[in-house]
Amino acid sequence: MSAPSLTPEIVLRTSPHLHSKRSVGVIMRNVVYAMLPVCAYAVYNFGISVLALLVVSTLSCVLTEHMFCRAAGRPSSIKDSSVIITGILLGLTLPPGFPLWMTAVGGFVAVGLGKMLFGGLGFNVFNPALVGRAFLQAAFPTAITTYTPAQATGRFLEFIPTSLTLPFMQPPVITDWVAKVRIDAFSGATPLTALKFDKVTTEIMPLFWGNVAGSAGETSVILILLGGVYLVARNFMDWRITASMLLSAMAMSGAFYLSNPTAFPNPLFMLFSGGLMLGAVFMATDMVASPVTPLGVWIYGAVMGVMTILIRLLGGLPEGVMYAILLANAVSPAIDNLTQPRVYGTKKKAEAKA
Amino acid sequence: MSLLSIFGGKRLQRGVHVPEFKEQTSQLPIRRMPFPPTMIIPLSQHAGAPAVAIVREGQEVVRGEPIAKSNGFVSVPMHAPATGRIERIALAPSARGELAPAIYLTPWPSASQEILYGAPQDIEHMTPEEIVKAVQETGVVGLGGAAFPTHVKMKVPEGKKVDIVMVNGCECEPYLTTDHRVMVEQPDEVLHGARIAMKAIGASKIIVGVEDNKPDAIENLRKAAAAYPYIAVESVPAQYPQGAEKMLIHVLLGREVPSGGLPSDVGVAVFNVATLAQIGDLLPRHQGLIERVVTFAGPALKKPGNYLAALGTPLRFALEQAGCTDEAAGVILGGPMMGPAISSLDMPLTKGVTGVLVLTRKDLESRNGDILPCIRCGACVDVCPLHLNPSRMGMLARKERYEEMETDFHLMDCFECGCCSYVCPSHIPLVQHFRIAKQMNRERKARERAKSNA
Amino acid sequence: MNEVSLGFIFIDSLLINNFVLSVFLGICPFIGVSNKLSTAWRMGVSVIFVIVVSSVLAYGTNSLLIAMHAEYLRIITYIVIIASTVQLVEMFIKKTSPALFRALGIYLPLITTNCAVLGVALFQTARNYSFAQSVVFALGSSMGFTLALVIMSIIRERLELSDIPNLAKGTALVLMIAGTLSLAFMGFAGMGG
Amino acid sequence: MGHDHGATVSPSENMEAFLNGLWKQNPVFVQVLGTCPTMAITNSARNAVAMGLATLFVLVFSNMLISMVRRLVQKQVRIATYILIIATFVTMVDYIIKAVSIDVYKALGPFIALIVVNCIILGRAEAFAGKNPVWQSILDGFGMGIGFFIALFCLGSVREILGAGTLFGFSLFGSNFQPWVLFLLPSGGFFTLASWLLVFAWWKERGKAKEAQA
Amino acid sequence: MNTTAPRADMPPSSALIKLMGVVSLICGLLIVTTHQQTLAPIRHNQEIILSETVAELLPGAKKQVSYGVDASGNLSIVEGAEFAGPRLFAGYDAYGGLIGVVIEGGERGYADVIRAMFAYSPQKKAIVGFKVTELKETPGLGDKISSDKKFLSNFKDLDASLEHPIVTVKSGTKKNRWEVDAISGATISSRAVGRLLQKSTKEMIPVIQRNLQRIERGN
Repeated sequence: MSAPSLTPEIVLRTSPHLHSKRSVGVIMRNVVYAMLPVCAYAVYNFGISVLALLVVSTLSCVLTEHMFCRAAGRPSSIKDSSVIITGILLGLTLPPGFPLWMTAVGGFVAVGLGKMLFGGLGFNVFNPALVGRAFLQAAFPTAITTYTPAQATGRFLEFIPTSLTLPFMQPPVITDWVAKVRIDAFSGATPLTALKFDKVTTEIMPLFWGNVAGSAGETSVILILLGGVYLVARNFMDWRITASMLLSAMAMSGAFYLSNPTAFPNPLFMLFSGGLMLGAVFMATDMVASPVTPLGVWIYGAVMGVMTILIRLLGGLPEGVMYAILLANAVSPAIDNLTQPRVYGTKKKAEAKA
Repeated sequence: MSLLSIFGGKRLQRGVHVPEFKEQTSQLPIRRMPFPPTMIIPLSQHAGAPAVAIVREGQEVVRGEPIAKSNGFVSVPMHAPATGRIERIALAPSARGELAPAIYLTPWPSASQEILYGAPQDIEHMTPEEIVKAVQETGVVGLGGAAFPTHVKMKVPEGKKVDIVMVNGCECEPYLTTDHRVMVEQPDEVLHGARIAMKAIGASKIIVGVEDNKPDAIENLRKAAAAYPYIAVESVPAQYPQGAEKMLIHVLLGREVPSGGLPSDVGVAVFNVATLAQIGDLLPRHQGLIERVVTFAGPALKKPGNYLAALGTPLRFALEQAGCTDEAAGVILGGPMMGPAISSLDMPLTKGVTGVLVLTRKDLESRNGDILPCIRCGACVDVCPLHLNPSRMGMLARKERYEEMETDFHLMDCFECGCCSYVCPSHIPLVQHFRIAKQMNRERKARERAKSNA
Repeated sequence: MNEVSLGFIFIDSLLINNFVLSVFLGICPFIGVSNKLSTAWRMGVSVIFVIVVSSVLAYGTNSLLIAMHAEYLRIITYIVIIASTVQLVEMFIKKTSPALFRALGIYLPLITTNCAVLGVALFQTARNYSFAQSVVFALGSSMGFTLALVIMSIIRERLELSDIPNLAKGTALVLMIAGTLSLAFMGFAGMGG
Repeated sequence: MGHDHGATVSPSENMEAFLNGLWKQNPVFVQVLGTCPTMAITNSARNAVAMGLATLFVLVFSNMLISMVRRLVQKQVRIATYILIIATFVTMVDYIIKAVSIDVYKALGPFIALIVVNCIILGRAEAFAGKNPVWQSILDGFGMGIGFFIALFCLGSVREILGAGTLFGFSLFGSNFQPWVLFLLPSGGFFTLASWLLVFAWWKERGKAKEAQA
Repeated sequence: MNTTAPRADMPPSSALIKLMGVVSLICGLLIVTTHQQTLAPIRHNQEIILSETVAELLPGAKKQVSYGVDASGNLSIVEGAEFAGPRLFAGYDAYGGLIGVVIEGGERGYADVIRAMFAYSPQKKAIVGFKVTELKETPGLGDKISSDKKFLSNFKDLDASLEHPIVTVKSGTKKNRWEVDAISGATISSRAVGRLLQKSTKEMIPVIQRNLQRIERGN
């Protein structure tokens, strides 16, 4: 029974002396876990090209972060796993046969421009993966809109010819190759391009399960939702943003549909097609680029949902999720400023003035 | 924010669920702790002006005898915790780390330690002013940790009307079970104290708020309250920091204490259960506060429990009594969320000490982790009971923009409950940042004042 | 002669071909005044005011020049008009609202060399806009300028709390963000038609 | 009125006036002025060169004329006079380009007229030509103009090479090269200028580090 | 620009006005000289570009006549580069025979308005040539409408008899003479071209038909 010898380094800490088990590393790792089923399905759906795509995008992101940290003389920050999320997300948003060299460029831009120039984790204004993708979309508009059919024959043995394009070279034209490998009922057109340019609405069930053409990871609604449910259940994700984005997208497209059911697709199709699910679950919820206030996250989600539908139905592009999220990122600090919660015991501005 | 919180009800909407760790001591009855060889009674154990010693070195005192008198209205007297001899009046270590004047008392080992001071008082025929004065004479202060003189709360400021006496039995901090045991073992004293407070204040209703993780306390209080139709015992779902008075008022009454204001601004006076129990016990006999219940808990103790300890018992002695093991690495006064860690065991137990927590190195390291930049997850914003924006304030603090924190983000409203630090996945020491910011702002203002005066 | 609808002109100049992010007009004030929201906002409001007024004046002047077959004086007259508009606006505000003048005072003279103002006048002439089209175009593009300015200023206020690498501090990062914003604004392409 | 020494100016001072704009005070990379045309019309090297020459022309002549009349100009009408003179030369350049090549004229569009509000020109008029003798002012105009020209060319060539795989319209990498369309778009303008600024910042930093070592 | 009232420390306003007068005089002189000197070459350049375009669209045309079209659809011979309204350009071979008429059109594309000129043959009642004169479409994608050979081959012989409106169809699905086969990946710009042709033919072909005899005569 002796009195304790108190070690100063510990005793000088201030309260609180308890801490929840939730840490940045844990959150980030769990987001990665939640994306793994989506990745696995993407590989199953499109073959080894997607495997290579995901590996290249992740590696290029991780290497870029490592390099930037080295150059700045800081300890490498790849440990916190956030850069892996960026890498996987970038890969999942690209077409399955996207040339690997372009993917590497995208990874470099995503992390270099989208994250490290702002000071690294926690300071980026835009979602890094989407910065990378937007860059690629603007730089290589043809390659990024070249989709290949799902469930192609021999997809586990053979790369999509465009994947292995030499650096700085144009990818080959693959019309003939697509005709050769495609199975009946699977077209190379994504549901949204089919809608935009041919006014053809895809059925809901294939969209739900995911055996349609599209960007590598955006096709399977069910797996994306499962990942989201896992994250929400473990409190690693802000469900309000996802809910707000999906609800507002639904309401917006519902309004269009009701105004003219022949010209506009039904809301469920809008919800399940394209990158909306992937964006709403894994990208819109990127904590760093979203507001922190309780009201702000709802508004933020609504901005994205509404913008997505407006771009899809009124704009020149078939898909608008990426732009919607980037635009919302841009106004996120503004939303944050405008929705500061009313502090307990203080009056609302209007009341205070009165 | 959890999905469940959309559903309302009478509960704290913000805050956190912290692990309770209360099972270690919650069922252990209050035991008396032996007298130490020397007692140290600091003259400032309460908020307000320190008391003034009225004894000389070498003087012999009787248990319960006043040894220091109050110095002004916001101040309370001290009473001798044991019969013995005043050794000296000198500096002693305090919880804040600095040295403060204290009375050193050596109890007579052979004395009977009977309380010979005090005489019965007829409370029923006392005026509110008389009650307030009598409460001041007992030296009772807020025993929930704040140590604010209780009689000051009982004096309603001019122009305000207080209609409700709220009894705070939440005890939301992990580990602590002091109030719990008091409610279980002394429900009548608690309610008596509350009725005295009601009379002094001129209120008409008493609401007792107890968290639902103390069913036995609720049961005993309800039994005791059955005779009084104006007393309501409410059970509220456990959530930290419900024990903060502003929070409890909001949960039970839906009233918001204005920023920078007091509960009396919304017609409420809040008292801790242990405080009321002492008043209910001491006032009728006109005696002084000389001991209190302290929870000794933590994995590094072999004999944890709720001890009725004489005020002035040195911590080292108390920990030996509670069976402190070699694993002990840190000692915290109060709960783990708000209590300060102390650097010296030579300081005594004072009126404001609710518990003593002895943690092992392992417990303390659970908090360890690299401090990363804020990832703006918003967890702190979701849990802040005052709806502040700790995320933004933390970022401002990193850039030393302290003034902005106060003018734009209500820094001064923060009562350092620690919820934000608790949930922060980046391990940012937010509360510490805020404390520093408040301190810097105070110093800046003092400098400015000095400058404008000069 | 130009048949483009007013609604399209507005959306086009506000978002699709935003003056700052896509046409590169008014970049200097965009970089210079965007470090604080309050200043950005005031600058933006002043610019809207000046652009609309000078657009109306430029429309009238241009008709006059065409009637006089003196198109070669266009650049000179436009720049004179803008300079005097700024002066007039300044005097007008000073008379009517001293408070507003105190808020905007230092920004007004800066507007003379804001190429967005001259840009609006020149573009509306080059595109043969009618009077109504010109006014809508002036409104849209000046509001687009303000929009970009305000968004950028809020982002920059947030960047002040970040650990930006020394190398990227200042204009380089502002331009990078503007480039990313410009990418994001590409999403508006094709709208409003 | 500044340090007006009259006619006797040493050759080294002349040289300094010239080199200043070229490098130490490069209007685009160091002072970040005239950014609008720098990004707007640099999606090809040809446009960049045309714009650079046009600006050079206006800079040199307006500097010259302003320096010539500088003793007559009262401060109340100083800015007005400067703008009038600059607008004159801009109008001239506008017509000259139109006469030389309609293609270039179309590509540059209203940006020729917008040279009037290029802050470099009014800036040099205020800071230099209004206070210095004619010969030095001309040299200063040349220095700044060529500095601006170099900056435009740096941007224009990078954007054309990456964005189209060509330089002045000549294919550089063969037909199979994948152009990075982005660099021809507005965002590419922002990114390219930002990258150049980063390169210059890095260069400066390195120079400082070396100096510190030495 | 604003000459303020003279104060004690100010030079007399007459001096200011004199100075401004002198400067204005120099400036005016410079501008007018330039304008005069460049007038001819500019006109010349514009004419050359116009006539080159017309010649490209109507191979073999040795002589060109430009018509302006007024609001009621009447023609008048104009200087091509000068006229601001809608214009028609007729092209004749060495023997004076009408080869075709070039029509101008504009339509909003993906990024901005696309302007184009196309050749109409009154005999074939078909479009026989097409050239984009102004576009800001996405480089490498939308701008293919001015360069893609397969796309441009649509306009070698495109039915413009007005019995069927000209429409753009999905890449590779052209079945009829009045359909334009879109460029895959640049559907929006391709569609804009279709709309442009549809609109301009609807407006201008009746005018040409009505005035055909006059156009054939070339007066």
